[in-house]
Formats: sequence, C-alpha cells, structure tokens
Amino acid sequence: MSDLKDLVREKLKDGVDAFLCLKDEEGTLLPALITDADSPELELVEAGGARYPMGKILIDLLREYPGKRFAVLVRGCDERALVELSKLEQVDLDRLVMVGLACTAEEARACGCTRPYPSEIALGEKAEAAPGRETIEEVEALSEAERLRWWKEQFSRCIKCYGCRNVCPMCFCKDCALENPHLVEPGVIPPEFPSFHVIRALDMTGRCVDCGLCEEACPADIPLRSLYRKMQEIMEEKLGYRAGESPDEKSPLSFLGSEQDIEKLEREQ
Amino acid sequence: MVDNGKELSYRLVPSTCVYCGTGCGVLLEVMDGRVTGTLPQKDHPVSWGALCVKGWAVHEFVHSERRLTAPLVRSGGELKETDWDTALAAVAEGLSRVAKEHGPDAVGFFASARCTNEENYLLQKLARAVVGTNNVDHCARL
Amino acid sequence: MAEEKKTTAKGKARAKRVEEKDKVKAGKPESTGGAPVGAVMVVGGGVGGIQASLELANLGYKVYLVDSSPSIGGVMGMLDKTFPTNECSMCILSPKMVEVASNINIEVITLADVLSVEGEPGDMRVRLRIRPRYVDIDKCTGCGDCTAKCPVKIPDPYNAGLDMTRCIRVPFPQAVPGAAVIEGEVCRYINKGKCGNCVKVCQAGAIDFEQKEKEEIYSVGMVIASPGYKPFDASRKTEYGYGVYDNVVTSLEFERILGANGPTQGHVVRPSDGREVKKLAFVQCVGSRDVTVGNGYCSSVCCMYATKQALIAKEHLSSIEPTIFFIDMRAYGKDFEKYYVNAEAKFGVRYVRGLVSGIRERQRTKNLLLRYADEDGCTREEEFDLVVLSIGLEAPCGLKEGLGVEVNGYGFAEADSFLPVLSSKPGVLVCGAAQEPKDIPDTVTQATAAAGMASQALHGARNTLLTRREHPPERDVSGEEPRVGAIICRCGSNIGGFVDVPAVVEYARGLPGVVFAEERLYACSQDAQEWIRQVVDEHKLNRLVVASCTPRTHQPLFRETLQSAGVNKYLFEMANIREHCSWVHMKEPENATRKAQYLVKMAVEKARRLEPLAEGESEVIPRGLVIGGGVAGMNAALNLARSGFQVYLVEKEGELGGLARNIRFNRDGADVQEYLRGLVEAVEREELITVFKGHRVVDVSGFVGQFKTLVRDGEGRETLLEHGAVIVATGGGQYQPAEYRYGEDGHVLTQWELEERIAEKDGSLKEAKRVVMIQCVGSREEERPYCSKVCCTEAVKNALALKELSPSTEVFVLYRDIRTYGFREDLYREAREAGVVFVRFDDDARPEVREVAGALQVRVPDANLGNETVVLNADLVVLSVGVTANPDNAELAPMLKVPRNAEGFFLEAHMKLRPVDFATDGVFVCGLAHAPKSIEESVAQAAAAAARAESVLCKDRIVTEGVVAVVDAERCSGCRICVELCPFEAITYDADRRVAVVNPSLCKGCGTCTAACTAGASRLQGFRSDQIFEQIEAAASAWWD
Amino acid sequence: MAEESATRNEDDIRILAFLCNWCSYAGADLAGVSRLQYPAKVLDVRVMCTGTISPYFVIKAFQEGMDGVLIAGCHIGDCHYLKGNYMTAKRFQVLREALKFLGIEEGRLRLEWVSAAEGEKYAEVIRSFTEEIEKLGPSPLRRKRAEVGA
Repeated sequence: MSDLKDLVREKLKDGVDAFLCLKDEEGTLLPALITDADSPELELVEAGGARYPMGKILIDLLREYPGKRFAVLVRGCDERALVELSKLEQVDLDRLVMVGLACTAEEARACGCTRPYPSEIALGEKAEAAPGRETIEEVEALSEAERLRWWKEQFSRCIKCYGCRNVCPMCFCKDCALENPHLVEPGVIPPEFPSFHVIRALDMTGRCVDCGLCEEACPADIPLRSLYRKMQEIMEEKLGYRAGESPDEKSPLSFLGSEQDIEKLEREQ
Repeated sequence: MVDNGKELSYRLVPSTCVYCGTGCGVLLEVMDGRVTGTLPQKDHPVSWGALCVKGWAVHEFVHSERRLTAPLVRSGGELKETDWDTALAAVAEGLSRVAKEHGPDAVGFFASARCTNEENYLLQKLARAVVGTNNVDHCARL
Repeated sequence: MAEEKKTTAKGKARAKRVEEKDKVKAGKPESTGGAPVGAVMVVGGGVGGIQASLELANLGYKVYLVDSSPSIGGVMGMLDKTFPTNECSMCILSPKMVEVASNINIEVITLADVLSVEGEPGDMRVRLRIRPRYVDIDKCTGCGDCTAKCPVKIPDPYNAGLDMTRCIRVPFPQAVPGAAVIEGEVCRYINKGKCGNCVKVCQAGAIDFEQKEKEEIYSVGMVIASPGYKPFDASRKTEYGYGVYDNVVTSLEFERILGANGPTQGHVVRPSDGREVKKLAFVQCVGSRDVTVGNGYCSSVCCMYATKQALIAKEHLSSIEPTIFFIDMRAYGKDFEKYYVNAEAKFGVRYVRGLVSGIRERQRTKNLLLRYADEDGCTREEEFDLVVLSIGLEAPCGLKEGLGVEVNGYGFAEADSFLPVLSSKPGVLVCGAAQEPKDIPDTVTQATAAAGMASQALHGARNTLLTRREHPPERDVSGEEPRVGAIICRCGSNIGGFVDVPAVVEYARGLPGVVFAEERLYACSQDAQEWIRQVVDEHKLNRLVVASCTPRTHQPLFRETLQSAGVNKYLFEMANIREHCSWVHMKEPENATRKAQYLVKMAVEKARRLEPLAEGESEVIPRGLVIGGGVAGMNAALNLARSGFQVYLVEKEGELGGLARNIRFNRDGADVQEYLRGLVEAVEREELITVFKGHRVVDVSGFVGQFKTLVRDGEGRETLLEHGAVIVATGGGQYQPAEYRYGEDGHVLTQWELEERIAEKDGSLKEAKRVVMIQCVGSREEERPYCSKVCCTEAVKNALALKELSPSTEVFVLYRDIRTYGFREDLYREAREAGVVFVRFDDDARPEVREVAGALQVRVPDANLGNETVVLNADLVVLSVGVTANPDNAELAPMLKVPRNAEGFFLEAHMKLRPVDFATDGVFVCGLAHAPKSIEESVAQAAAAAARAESVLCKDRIVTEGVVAVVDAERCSGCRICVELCPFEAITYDADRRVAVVNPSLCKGCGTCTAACTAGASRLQGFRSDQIFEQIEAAASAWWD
Repeated sequence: MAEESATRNEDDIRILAFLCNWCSYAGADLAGVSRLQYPAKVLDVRVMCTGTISPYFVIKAFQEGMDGVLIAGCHIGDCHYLKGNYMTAKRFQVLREALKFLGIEEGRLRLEWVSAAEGEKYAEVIRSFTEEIEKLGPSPLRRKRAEVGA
C-alpha cells in the first residue's frame, strides 16, 4: 500500500525515531517498528488485515527509550487507547505522532464500535459507525434469574487463559486483582462466578475503549466486549464519562469532584 | 525525557508455541535482544489469535537460568555437558544393549506433547519398526 | 515491667513529697530556686477533677488528685446516661478514669479531705486528712472474696442506698483505685474485735487494720477545686413525702434504677412492690428556685436530666407514660431545645406546666396522688405509680473551711464575673458545680480552663516534677507464628446478661491461631489491665483480641495495655459484642451468642494478619493562631501568650472587640466596655501576640504541629503564618429581625439598643410609661430551632436596669419560658419583685405589634389566662433577638477540615467530654463560634481552648498515627490517581522512581486511595484489603461452624 | 454452642455491613447504647472511611455467599475525611448497575448515609434491609454447605 509507505518515510524524515505499524512477513501480518527510511522493510508495511494492541507495545517502547519519538498507525480504537493511557500517565503523547487510519465499512460493520475512525484520518475513508448492542439487548430482555443463568453459562466456558487481560491495551497493572488468591482461587477452572469476570468488568469501567481485542483473543467466545460495553454505557449514563474520547476530561472515578456533583448523582438515582 | 542512548531495537518474531502439539501461532516480542513478551498471531491458521495460559507465558522460560542448553551425559555418577553426536551415540548404544539383553519390550518410548505430531509419528515408528516394541506412551497421560 | 517502673516512679513521688514536707517545715518552697512548684493539687475526683488532672499531666505538671470518697468518678460515675446524646455515662467516663489510673504523673489520694490551704500562687501548701481504708491498695486485686464473706450489710452508696452491699467491697466495678474499702464505723472487727473474715479469705493479704487516720502536707504550685455539689435533701420538702412514701424517689436514685448496672438492672420498677411502672411523674425544681429552702437559684440541669430520664425510662419500658411537672422548661444549651422538642413530639413525654403543691399516698396501692395547679390556675389531682423528685444541686462542703475561698449567699464559691474559675483566693481555682450548678460539658470546659490558668502561673516549672513512662522494649514478633489471645468481656450483665459468654470463650479457643481465651467481668477495669499484661507475658501472645464494647472508646486503653506488655499496640483487634450485639439483640440471646462468636472469629482472622506498625514523629512549631479578635479570641490569645507561647491573632475587622462592643454591662452590673478596653490594651501590649487587624484567613494547609495559614488584608497583601495549633473564635452574629415592625417604627428596639440608651441614661426612657419586651425573636422557631441562651437574662437584666432608672415605667416581658439558669434566677425574682410583669405566650400564639393611631400596640394571647388576648399600648417595644452563627464559618470549615451543625455553628469532637476540641487534631473552638453563650462562658471556653492548644504547643514533637496509607513501589505503575484522589494532599509523585509516595504526617488514614488502586499498590496499614478479605471470609465461613 | 442452637437453618439470610468508623459505626454504637433492637443477621466490618471500600470487597462478600451487602457512611458533607464518601457514592452507582446487568438483584446491595447521631436510623436500616433480603431469599451465588466443606 504505497501511501502508507510514503507516510512512514515522511514521518521518519520529519524526525520521529521509529514508526510502528503492521508488515507482511511471508504472509504473516505482525506489528513492526520501522526505524530507517531506506530499509527494505518499508516495502512490507501494511495498513489493515489484523489488529494488535499498539498501545500496549508503545507503553514498553516509550518507557524503554525515554529519548525517542515514535509515530504509530492508529485506528479509532488505538487512538482512544492511547488517549486514555496518557490520562493514566502510561504513555507520553508529546513523544507520539498518531497517523490515522479509518476502518473500512466492512470492518466497521464487523467490529461494531462507536467510532471506527480516529480524530484525524490520513488513510482510508471514514465509514459509518454501526454500534452493536444485540447481545446487551438480548441480556437486558431477560429476567434477573435468567440473566444470571445466561452469564454463568457464558463464563463457565472460561479456561482462564488470561488472554482478555493480556491483550488489553488498557491493562498495565504490575499486580493484577485477577491473580489475587483472595479474589480468584488459583487452579480453579472455570473461575468462580462472579469474581474473575466481574472484577475485570469493574476495572474496565471508565477505561475500556471498546477495541474488542479481548473478545478476539478469547478462545471460549465469551461475549466480553458486550459486558465491558455495558459498563461504559453505565459509566456514561451515571457519571457522564466515556473513556478515550476527550484528552483533557478524566474519569470521575479518578478524582473526588464537588459536593454538587454528588448531590446531583444522589438526586438522580 | 532524556535519551538513554539505547539503540532502538524491537521486533516481533513469528513462532509456534512449544507447550503442546496443537501448534498455536505466537509472536515473540524481542527488545534489546531479549525475548520480553508474547502476542497471539492473529492470522494463524491453527489458533486464530487465541492462546491458552501457557501459550501467553511461552516467552518466560526462554531466559530461565534453569534451562538446559546442551545435552548432558552421566559418567562416573555425574552429569557432564557434551555434544549431540556423543549424546545420541550414548542413547543408541544404551537402548540397543537393553533390547539385545532383555528383548525389545524391555524398552519404552515416551512421546512429548511439546513435539509436533510429525515428530511423535517418527518416535513411534522408531519404537515399532526399529526397536520392535509397542511400549509407546505420551506425557498427556500423566 | 512497666508496672515496676510505675511503682518506682510512685515511690519517687512519695520520696519527693516527704522531702517537700521537710522543706516546708524549713519554711521554704522546694529547691527550684524560688521558681514555682511544678505540681498541682486537684481537689475532687468527679469528671471535672479527672479532666483537670489529665489536662495538667498533659501540660507537664505532677498532679495530686484528691477525693473524699474511696474512688474517683463522682456523680457522673453514678449516672446511667447523659443528655442530649443519651450516651452511656460510665462508658465515656471509665476510659478517662483508667487513663488517670495509668498515668504515672497523677497520684490519686482517696478518702482525703482538705484541712487548709496556705501560701501564694506557685508555692502553696495543702494539709490533708486521709482516712484509713484498711485495705492496701497496692496489694488488693479487687477479686471480691472478702465481700462474699463479710457479714455486715450496709446500704450501697453507689446505688444511692437502694440496695445493700457489704461493709468491705470495691465501691463499683470501674472504681479507681479498683481496691476494696472497709467502712470503719460499722466493721465488726474494728468495733467489736470479732470477725476478721476478710483477713482470713484475702489471699493477697491486703487487709490492714493497722491503718490510722493521718494528716499530710503537700507542697504544690496551684490548687484546683472541683468538689462538685451536694444533692438537695428531698426530705426537707415534707409536702412531697420523700422518705415517707416508698414510691417517691430522688432523681439520683432513679438514675440508678435506670442503670443497667443498678439495683434493678435497668428495669423500671417500684421500690414498694417491684411492680413495673406505668404512670411516672417527675416533679421539677425540688430544692431549686425555692427561697423557702434557701435555694433561690436554678440548678440548671434538672429540666434536661428529667427529660433524659423520661426518654430512657420509655426506652427500657415502652408502655411507660412519663409526665414532667415543670415551671419553665430550661433547654438552653447546645442542642437541648431539639432534645426537648423531640421528647415531647416523637417520644410522647408529657410536659405539664404547673408546680406540684403536694403528694399523698394511697394506703393500699401505694400509688401517689399529685396535687398541682395547671396552666389555667385551677387545682388538679392525678395518680401515679412512681414519682421522681428532680432534686437540685447544693454547694459542696469544705469550700470555705477547707479551701478557704469566699462563698456567695448560697454557699457556692465566689467567682470573678468574667472568668468564673478565678476564686477569691489567689492560687486556688474553682471549677464545676462548686462555682455554680452546671452540666458536664460546662464542667469539663471550666476544668480545662482551670488547668490552663494553673499552667499560666506555673509554666516556669513545666516538666520539672514529671516522670516519663518508658514502655518496655517492643518484642520482635516478626517471623513468629500468630499467637492470638482472645479476651471476652461480660461487661457485668451488659454482655453476660444476653450473650452466653462461656460459649463464646469456648468457640474462640477453637479458632486457628488462638492460644488463649478467657472471660472477664470488666475487661476495662484497672486490675484487668494488669491481668492482661501477665497473660500476654505467660502465653507469649503476639496478637490480642478483646471482645467487649466499641473500639471507638476502648481501643486506646487496650492498645496502651498491650504496649506496656512489650507488644506493638497495633497487633490488637476488638470485637464489638456489646453495642453491636448484646444491646441490640436482647430479645434473641441464642442469635446474639452466635453473632458474638462470628464477630470474634472475624476479629481473630484479622488479628492473625496484623503487622506491627511504627508511629512517625513530627516537629511542633510552638506558636498558636487565633482566628477572631472578639472576647473569646482575645482571651484565648492572652492565655496562650501568658503560658509563654507566641500567638498570631487574626481579626477580619479593623478593630478588636467583636460582638461584645454592643454590650454595656453584664448581669452583675460590671462594665463590659471597661473590661473590653482592658482586654484590648493587654492584647496590644503583649509582645508575644502579633495582631493582624483587617485580615482574613484565605488558606490553611498542614497538620497538627505544622500549620501554614495564609492571611490577606483589604489591599490583598498576603502573609504566611506558620504555627502548631489553631483556635477558632470567629464569634457569632445577631438575628436581624423583620418582624414586630422593627426597622419601620423607631420605637421598636433590640435589647442592645435599649441597653445603649440605659447606659447613656437616655432621658426618653424616663418618659416611657410602658415598655414591652418580646422574647425568642429569631430563636426556637423553624429556621433557628435552637435557644439563644442569653436573651432571657439580658431582658431581665435590662428590665431591672430600666426600673432602677425610672421606677414609674411599667415593664412587661412577653416570654415562652424564662431561662434564667443558675444564679441568673435571682435577677428574675428581683425583676418580679420590682414589679416587672411577665406574660407567657404559647409557641404557636406569637404576640402582634401594630400601630394604632400613631401609637404602638402589642397584642398577646396570655397562655396563663387560657390564651385570652391581652392588649398593651407601649411607648417602646424591645425585641430580645437571638444569636446567629457567623456566616464566615461556612468558608472556614473546609479550610480547617472541621464540621458545622445544621445551624452553622461549629461542631465539637464530643458533646460531653471534648467540648472545645475538633476531630481534627490541633484545631480548637471557643465562644459563639461553638454555640450561643454568655460572656463569662465564652471567656471560660477561651481559656479551655487555650489550654488544649497549649497541650499541643508544649510538646517538641508529635507522634503520628500508625494507621496510614503506604504505596508499594514494586506494584505502583505511577498512574497518579491516588495523588489526585487524596483529600489531604498527602500523596506526591516521585518522577525519578515513577511511583507515588505517601507523607505519613499528612495522611489521615481514610484509605480512599486504596480502593482506587487496581494494582493494590496503595494499602491502608491496619486495614489492608487482605485483612478485610479475611474478615469477609470469616464472616461467611463462621456460619458453618 | 452455635451448633446446638435450634434456631439456625440453612435458609437464614446473612448480611455483611461495611461501616465507616466516624459516622455509621458510631451510629451503630448509638443504636446499641440506646438499646434499639434489630435482627441479629448482620455482621459488620469497621473501616475508617467508606472511601476505602473497594468494589472487590463487595464482590468478595457475594462470592463468599453473603445474601446482602450494606455500605454505610457519613452523610455527604459530613465525611470525617471531607470527601472520601464522594467516591463511595460514585462507585456504588456503577457497581449496582453492573450487578443488575449480571442478574444479581440490585436490592442485595445497599448504600446508606448514617450519622453518629442516627442510632434509630441505623436500627431502622438494618430492620428494613433484613426484611428486604428475607424477601429476596438466599443469594443465588451462595455455595452449599457441602462445597465449603463444613
């Protein structure tokens, strides 16, 4: 894809030390860090085809190479992740140049996120968002008892691979509640209900950017994304916050706020 | 932030998980020449971007202190490092001696989940066709 | 080990005393080179004396606490509950008593009376007569074996003689000292030489019949007298038949009947037949407001304690129907009015306004017929099961003879009209009811004030006679397996009566980690502390669990005990099986027992995971800040300065003086303005005080010992003040009336405006034929449901002054209740004698002020004439407007991190025992900022606040709590949410290490940061999540045990 | 001892209450001092401030088989730590909705502001909450006696 090549070359010439995007290595799409404008690797760069947790990779890169500046090819979800991570002080946006890639209409439909494009689009055409609420609606239609049964059934498939957490761009804790024996009993598969999945859902509240990598990584097809999506809906409805959207607005769960806010909250409930 | 002068060195190496025979596709994160992490290979025909808890941790043993890096042969009661030819020769000599003295069924072959199906096929072939015993089993039974 | 130290310390103290005596003989004060003696004698061991003693010890002085009875505790120790919070009296007093007992700088001298006091401030000599106890305090364990064997029965003084005890006994369970005493007059051995059972059974060999009455002289710097009061002898009011009719009891006796630890275990039954009481009557003003018995004054507390007793009686027995017969309902204190209103509206206590003229007993039923005149003046008779006489408070003995202070006509100590703790005799301070009848908070305030004044005279000798307690070195328990000791308290019958304590002990023994479990009758008693020390030692305990009452009052005591046993005091956990169990599940003992077991398991499981915590230390800046330059503020500043500390005094206005500038003379005629001038001069002359006039506080940061306060003047110039303590004296306001034509008609004034004219001898007053005063303007109404306390006295005071100025002027006072408490009652009586007419109106029938033909006309429905409207043409209408809270409090409160009540006044830490403290360390309150009060009360409170502030400033370092948050750097990802969340800016981000760091001196230990840390890097010590998880697991699993 | 007691049966409900030290724990103390009676089916955990109550605690309580969880703290504006309870208010909103979505009756989690002076309110809260939980019955997440190996 010629124009991505040009973009990479251009950014590298503009003084970023490296460009993070995908490349096709003998038919395998994988993230690659291009550091040299003239490297033959440049011929292999790819825009789409697969998604990887670029945010997660950048946390390490920015920390490992404190003097370096990076450019990265971002989709809407990657951008949201990086924005939220910067609020959580995990990435330094000043050392980051985001090159926007809009998801194709087909990708957008398949994915169903609320914003399948970044704030600035360098590549591709802005496609209509096709937010998917089917699962949420299905669950909400159920009675409480049925809901519980439904989720228990879903979670009962969990093999505790921890993939949802490992792949999540927003998970950076050095010590994870999911590995706290008080909360998640070691060696028990599937994990007890509600501990594992509810704890993760709660930690995702005001954090999850709806990239869907968790669900993609889940070998048991647990509808994690719908669970976390619902948490974001709750967050937005109750505390008026959506993760990853505005860079200067922080999650209400990360500051005390004013008495008025709380009184309002109390009145509304 | 001040530059720590480190040369940028980061790449992902496509590989296959060695923990079992399934053969899931992994990408090993290599930073500054050290394997630092694992990602599932999205478009891998076997695992399609999913891994189990072992696969996600497959990078962890790479730099382990306790990892064997060369074959060891016991001589005079203690293990000594040696080259593969010597090691394999010792194994072949030992096996054929036992088979000759006590018959083929005195030998057992133990296959590993860490090997590919092809490797396991070859092992049982060796057992049955070369040594002549059906004593073949695999670690998944343990 | 700590004990040894203590006794040797005591020994030292005794040695010193003897030495002093010799010196005294030599006619010279002890060898401090003429400097004052750094010791104070406190006479009277009630709540006042206890408070003063603790305060003084805290301020660095040796204390001798003298009590004429065998134990300290006073009347408060006999009370069941306290108003207006209905808190258990003993529960809040007992920890303080134990604190006295365990403080090596306080020597308790019981059964002692003061014979004489000589000398001058700084060098006083007190002669004591000490009666024999016949029991060696140091040997007696208070086990009670002697009582069991003693053949001589006597009425139990602790239970007001309602039941019998033995000649030898421990006065009461929480007694301090907790040793037995023998009543010499009735002891068979002493009088007949026979018996001696006690000697035989006492294994401690503590009985000592050799003890003789002795006299001793103590050399001290100052004397604080807090002898309390003498209850009025109800039999003097023959018409009430006390002592004749079985079912007529005094309020003090009824207090014991209500007491769970009393003769009937709190069952409200009649003395005559033990039958449950249905109709209960309280007769107010028995021995108060009654010249016929020589007590013209109001006893100040009876209205409230009767209300309290009625409420508690109803709590104990919901079927009971209490009626209170009263003259005026004197609910004048902070939150009293609400208490009274609720009692009537919510709990159905019946209040009848009418004086009971006589009581007759029905022969058969022993019921009682009360004769009284109702509101309409007609005589009625009503039958009751039990009658409680609300007896008044009389002056204690020994004020004049022993202490040698002047007394007033009623026998109470003569007091300075602006600072009542100053007696007529230099070197002797008087506090509490001995100066004027008063409630517990006012007594505690005065006691603290007295301690402060004593320190003012003696601060040159601060710490000179102090012994410091050293705790034994802390045992290193790291690596040890948890060895938990579980102590289950019966709290007499409070727990034991409803929870199967042995079953709980048995259960505790079975819990993992528990190597010792035993029960105690009173785990908080003094001897129990010693026992715990031994137990910890013998069984090598490294964790302690006490299942008793609430940690909020008793945890400090047990922690201290644990520490004195050489174990880190944070290795302690409490299970609250009283407030949260036995008392709230009285009707389901089985479930209560099981719940108690679960609570114990939860405590044990947490205890097993507790770790020793270290307490930090922080510097103290020895300077004070006083906010507000009114009478309270200036006094507070002066007191601090005179105790040797530098003070910043911030006043928002251009001049000092505050509200008092509007008051011309006080109730005894003293010139307030002259006093104020003197005060302002003194403040401005004092080098140690820096006054910031026209300045406002704009920001406060820091913490106890190290505050930083930014003040700004009118031009916006800012000054940063660094200080160790803050005294809030922001004063109050005056209600601005819109009613009663005020502001429309020049002949409608406020009391202050009238006072001004009186003081100026305004001629127009002489012309005035009739002046009508209206009470409760802006008080005791929907918006301001509180009583402003001062208006009644002010009105009566001005009415009298007016009469004096022009006797021909008619003065009417329209009121709801006249609340001239204490000696103010005299003014009220004088006013009536002087012809001032008092017209009462009902709460819902306020007077009207109209203009009729250019003249003022007041119409009021006279409640004493069946609300028949009385029409008064008036030349002047004077409004007694209420006191309001200072609106500035609203912005100051968050800066200082202190709360306000619904009315906007500051809310103290504890209504009864911490009247000038805030929950926030190092911040104190006094004057109208706290609640409406008179000048002399403000001055006393100011002195108290100063004393409390002094107790911070006089230390060079402050120990900070161990329960603080810590951030585990290993786990921290540096997201900085905790930095943002901390309400006290205690967390900062270390950019180099990329982790958050907590400042333990700023951390208040709320743990808000911990819940926000998904990585669990931030932890609250003592409340770590793993410890709480264990409690949760215990709670759940206990179910299956 | 407990075992012999006749009154206990498997379906008795149990409630865990998290109380802040300064207001609600004191309120509970006052309820006790005032001898106000309420059902003995609640066990309480004292914390310094409700702000320190992690959603994990609540999940843990349900996980362990508690039938109801009460969080009680100072009224907004009365927090001894000024604003700690703000976080409680926010977290509670989210937590309750989450539980609801998962099919755990929202009535099983309750937040109440109880001051140190509100002994009566505390008793009333426990009474009504106990009643509500009794209506809902044992939690569906409860493990059977066998599972806890008792």
